Amino acid sequence: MDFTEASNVAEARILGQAFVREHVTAEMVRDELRTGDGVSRPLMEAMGALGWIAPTWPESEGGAGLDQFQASAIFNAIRAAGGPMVGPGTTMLAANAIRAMGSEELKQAILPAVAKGELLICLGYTEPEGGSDVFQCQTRSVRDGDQWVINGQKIFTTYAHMADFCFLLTRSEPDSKGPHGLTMVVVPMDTPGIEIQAVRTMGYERTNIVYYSDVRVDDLYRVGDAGKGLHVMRAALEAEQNVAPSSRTPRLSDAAQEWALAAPDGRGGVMADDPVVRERLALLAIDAEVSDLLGYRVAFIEQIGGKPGPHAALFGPETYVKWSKEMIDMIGPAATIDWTDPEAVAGGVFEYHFRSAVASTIYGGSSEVLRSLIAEQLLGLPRSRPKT
Amino acid sequence: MDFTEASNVAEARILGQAFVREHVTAEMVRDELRTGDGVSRPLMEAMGALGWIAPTWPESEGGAGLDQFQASAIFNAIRAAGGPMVGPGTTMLAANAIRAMGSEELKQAILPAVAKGELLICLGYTEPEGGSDVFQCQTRSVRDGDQWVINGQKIFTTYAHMADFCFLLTRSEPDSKGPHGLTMVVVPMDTPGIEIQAVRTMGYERTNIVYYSDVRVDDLYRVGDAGKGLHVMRAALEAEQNVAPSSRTPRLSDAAQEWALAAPDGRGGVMADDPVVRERLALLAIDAEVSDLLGYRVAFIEQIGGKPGPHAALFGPETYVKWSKEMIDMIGPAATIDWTDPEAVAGGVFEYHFRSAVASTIYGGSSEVLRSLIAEQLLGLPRSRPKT
Amino acid sequence: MNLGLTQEQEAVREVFAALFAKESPPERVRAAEPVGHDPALWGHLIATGALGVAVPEAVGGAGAGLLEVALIAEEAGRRLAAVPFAEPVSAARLLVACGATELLNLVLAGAVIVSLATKPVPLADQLLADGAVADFVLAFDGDRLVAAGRPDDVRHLPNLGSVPFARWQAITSEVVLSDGATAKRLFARAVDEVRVLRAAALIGLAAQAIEIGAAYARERRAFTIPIGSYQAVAHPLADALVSKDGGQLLTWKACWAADAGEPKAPALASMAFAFAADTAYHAAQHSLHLHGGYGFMAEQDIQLYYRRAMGWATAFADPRRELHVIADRTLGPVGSIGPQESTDWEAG
Amino acid sequence: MNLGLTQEQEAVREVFAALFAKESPPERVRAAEPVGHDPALWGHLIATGALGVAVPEAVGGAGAGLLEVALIAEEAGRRLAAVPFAEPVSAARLLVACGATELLNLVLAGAVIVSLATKPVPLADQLLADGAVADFVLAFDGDRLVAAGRPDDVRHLPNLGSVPFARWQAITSEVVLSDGATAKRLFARAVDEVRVLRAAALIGLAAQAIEIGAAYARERRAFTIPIGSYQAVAHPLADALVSKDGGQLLTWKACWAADAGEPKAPALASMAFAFAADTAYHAAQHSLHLHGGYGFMAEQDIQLYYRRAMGWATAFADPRRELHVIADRTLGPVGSIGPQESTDWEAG
Repeated sequence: MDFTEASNVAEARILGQAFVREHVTAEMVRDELRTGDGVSRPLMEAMGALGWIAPTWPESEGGAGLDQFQASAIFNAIRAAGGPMVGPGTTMLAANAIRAMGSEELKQAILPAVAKGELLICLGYTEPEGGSDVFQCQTRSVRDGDQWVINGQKIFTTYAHMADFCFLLTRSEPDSKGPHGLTMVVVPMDTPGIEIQAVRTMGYERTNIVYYSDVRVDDLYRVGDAGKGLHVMRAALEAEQNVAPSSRTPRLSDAAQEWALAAPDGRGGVMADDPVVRERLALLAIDAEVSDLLGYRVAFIEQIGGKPGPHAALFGPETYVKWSKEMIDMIGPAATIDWTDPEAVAGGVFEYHFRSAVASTIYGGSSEVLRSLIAEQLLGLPRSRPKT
Repeated sequence: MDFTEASNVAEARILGQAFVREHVTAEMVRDELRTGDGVSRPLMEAMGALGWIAPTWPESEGGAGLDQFQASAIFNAIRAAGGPMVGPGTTMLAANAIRAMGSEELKQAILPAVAKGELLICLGYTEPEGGSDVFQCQTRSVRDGDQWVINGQKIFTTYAHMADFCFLLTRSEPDSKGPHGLTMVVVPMDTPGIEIQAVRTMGYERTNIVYYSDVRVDDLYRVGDAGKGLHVMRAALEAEQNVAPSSRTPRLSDAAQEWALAAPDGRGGVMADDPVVRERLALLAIDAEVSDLLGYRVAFIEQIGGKPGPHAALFGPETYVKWSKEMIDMIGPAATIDWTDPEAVAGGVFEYHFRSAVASTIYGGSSEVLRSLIAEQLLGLPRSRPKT
Repeated sequence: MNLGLTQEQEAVREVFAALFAKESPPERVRAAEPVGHDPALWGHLIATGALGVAVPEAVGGAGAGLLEVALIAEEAGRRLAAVPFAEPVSAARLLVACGATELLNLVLAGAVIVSLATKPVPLADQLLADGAVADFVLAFDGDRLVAAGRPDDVRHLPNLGSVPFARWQAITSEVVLSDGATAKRLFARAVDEVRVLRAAALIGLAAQAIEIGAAYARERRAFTIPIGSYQAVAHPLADALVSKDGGQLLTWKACWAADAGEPKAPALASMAFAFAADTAYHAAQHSLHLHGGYGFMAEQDIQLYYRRAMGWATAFADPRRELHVIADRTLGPVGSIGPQESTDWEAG
Repeated sequence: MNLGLTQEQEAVREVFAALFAKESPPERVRAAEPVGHDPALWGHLIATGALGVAVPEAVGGAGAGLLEVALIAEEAGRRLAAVPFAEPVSAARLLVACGATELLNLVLAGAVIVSLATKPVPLADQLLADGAVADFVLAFDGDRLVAAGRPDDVRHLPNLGSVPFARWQAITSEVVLSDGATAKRLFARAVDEVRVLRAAALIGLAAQAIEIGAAYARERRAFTIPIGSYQAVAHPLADALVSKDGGQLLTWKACWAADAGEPKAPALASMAFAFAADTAYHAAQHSLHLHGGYGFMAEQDIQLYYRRAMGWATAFADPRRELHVIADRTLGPVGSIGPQESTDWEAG
């Protein structure tokens, strides 16, 4: 057992931090806060030049041949500096599925450009009625000669307005239900018939509703076999090459400690001297440590070929929500002033965390779905929701 | 709006406290801790002599003609002193149902003696397989001439070994299911065929499993119509004359404050000076206040003919469990020493509360069943469990 | 013991419930978001005499008590009314107590907005909850209670809960209203009134957040059945309802105690605030969460409630620090207590 | 970063899992309840050399580290082993550090039980976790570290968690092992080892409590379906499992840090204790609760777990007060920190 950072991981982290100083500008961070796009094209290209968009792919494929821990160290360094990483991270989910299940022709058309940071792929899974249950998919795809004709509507398609492709879940078998009869298509976003409507969120993020009306796509863009969309989605989720986002709880903990150690308490000391602050920072520090450990646990268990379960995906966001609230209580009303005002505490980071945190208990699988998975798969309890 | 104790309630409380000084002896309290019976015959007789077993019944029926608030004040005074009140309280559930639904002959046979404190009636609802779902009842009753022949098994029949009667839920219609086809019988406990097996609990309480083998009971002892046991149970639960037990959270709060204000902190002050103690006592004081208010709310809404919902039955026990744990954390290991040792903090009251509290989130309807009731009846949400 | 509202109180509640339903629908709340102030709604409040409900008749008010204004605050909270209320009501009563009838008359006429700085520290050090919209702020510096006039340059500080926060660095005028022990006592009472009125607003907020969540849970389906069938959705909502009903009673009791001059009034005021803050946050948080991905869309009303549950509470105090206020008021201040004799134990 | 156990560590775990499964089944735990000590089981522990696993080979131990004994403590916790362990293991290592090999030899031979008084206050003021069964207690009075001999009259104090509590009012012998700064440092390290080993035992307890609860939830039916189908039953059990797995990693990291001499070791030790105490309580509480009325029947095993989850944690410390220890170790002691320069913000 060894909890030290491996020397090659430390190197990766240091490289990441150096990259940040050069490429993650204050302007880029502000732009991201203002637009909520989750994407910076210059950042992606700079990452691509180093093989860091697909860091776990071999160099021969445009990656950097790094392991999970090294890749995480780099991504975390960029995230911690406020570099928008939703775009590259999400693009790689689709790219890894294409890499695993796509035709040679499709791989050639997409993957090298992805690795260079030139292509942005958004995810078209969720529909207005479906929510957590993506297999309620009603977006239709109909084969017509060498093409597919797509009609339907997707929601929560983050950065659709900037993407080159959408990794789209469609129902190709009209009478099928649930996870059967689905086909995955990677749709060029400049195809006629696609209409994008912006959706603003309270977390400073922009997402979109995307309407597909008689959108015609070459069969070249089908990913995996027709009717086997379920397997392709699984390949996307389970690819070893995915770099899991790390918990934000430790970053909240760091920011709060930094505040407490610097903020004067008006009696000649600092806020870190206040018992009400100390107790909360101690509890938060524990949750931060456990969040990190559960994250390492995922990487470790996957590395040895096991199934880690969604512990980290549950614990990280749940503690993040809890503490994003408690930190505002602790710091006081000045922590609610947003980043646009110079009086904002720590540049508005606590207000930002509070606004963003709640989404994290939904996006990566709602906490309720994750608890049910743990109960069923790890504790052997019966299913608590109807099968679809 | 007026939250002051009405003068007639204050009088009742003062009478109750005077009664305690005379009748609730240290020996009685110790005996109860030792046996866990929940019953003291001398206490019941002393209460009966004042009409206090059935305080809300008119004097002409052996009661004291008091209102809910007065009756609560008296019962609380006796409970606070450690007088065993499970017996009288439970007996009255059955007695109120008999009063509402029983034949004249049965009422004459039972009620005057109940009011005098001479009769003790236990409850035979729950069966080993049924748990919270008492309508899974499998104890059979078969009419045979003027008698009923009863076979079956009940569990959690507290003080069965001391009771004169058992208010017993039976299935009289062989093919019936769920809440239908049930008949309520009040069974004399000296009838041949009844066997009682003691069950010890971690809460210092004794309860029992009761086996009924060809137990023959006169039809006189049927309560309400045959097959209408559901209505009789409802009458028992909903009788206006029931005196709801008050939350123990306020008593825990009082005991903890008393400890904190007296226990030396080793620096010349008391434990109530410690911030870690203060914060917890403040939160507990809020929960105690809210528990009390939700209890008054039940009495008040019932008095004006409304349905209060099970708020108090949920909030009181849940906070009681939470704080019975926190108070031991706060006081330290000496709080876990039990009442048999002179070193026990406050006579072992905190250890006692910890052991007893968990049962309170089950006995009066499990917290989960109560939350489902609130969700369904007050929030209009769909049912979350199969109908039986 | 009587937990019922009088007919008059029910009438107050109904009138203001109707007013806020009409004049503070979600689109108005959104329109007022930048600063968190809706002047038209404020005009209606002035016109109905809401600020004077708890001001004696002799000086132009309706002569009712804190309970009646708490009922108004609760209805305001239910509709997220973008108007200052807790501090101005408390400030108006403070003006009465100080005999500052001239300023009071301007307040009741709607000519000026007078708020309260709730911390006993220099005014310039405070983030004022109504700073962006108030004309005067009543402040206590540890000795003197003053009415301070709005500075020329007030910058609104944009924030999570759309609270009209601002700092007042340089004031334009200052009138001393009271000093010494009297000032201290009056200020403490005024702050306790803010506690209770903020509690009432948070309870109203919680009530509506629960209703929004329950309505969504009845309709929205996941895995073929309404999400309200899932205990993970339904049970926290039930807990929220119990907290809301309990918190409402606690707030009412705190009002009653203040109106009746009960010694427990200050303790109850701080309890009501701490409990209501917790109740509102959890109700809004769960209700938002059960909306799934829709919960944080700007167009959904529930996110308005979620942000204010946090913003309205923190605008007054950290609920955790408030526990120490409760401890001071129930146990006595630290060091004030000598070891006492323990009495007999009480079982069960 | 390697979170795996070595083959040797896996072997330690398996051996002791088998030992406790065989020698500490629920009936033995119950039989040992009055005092909380099972001398036969203790004999097995001595025979397997468990107390010396983390003692250097040169002085008769197995030369392994804290991690290996934590694995044993975890298995002991899983079966509620009625033997002292955390304090005696720590005490044995403290004897090594003080060069008290004579007493150490008696310990490893099973001739005496030596425990540790974990508070830096006079011995007579402490409730000793192993006081009813120990022959010697190592104690630190702020200056001297001594080995105190058992008084002639020791009364066991019956308690919730069947901890062999006793007070030692008058000791029969006293040998000074160390003093001054060295004593202080050694004592602090020893107490941290107790933290970690108590954490490990609580994690094992939690693991088994979850298994008992899950087994019951799979079988028991309510309203016609297994209770494990209800999210109100299943979800808190899932949370408990996540806490248990997280707490186990945290405890292992604390062991690794102590064994590796990492500066973060003391902070991690106190974090592990606080988190494990919370984890064990909630796991046992929910698991007991889901048993419905059966949960508090004396004959059910889950109540044994519930009572020890509380008793074992409080025997060492209040988890809330432990947070202040963590704060001392992560933020520095109160007053030690001057105001610092804030650095740039970090978004998202």
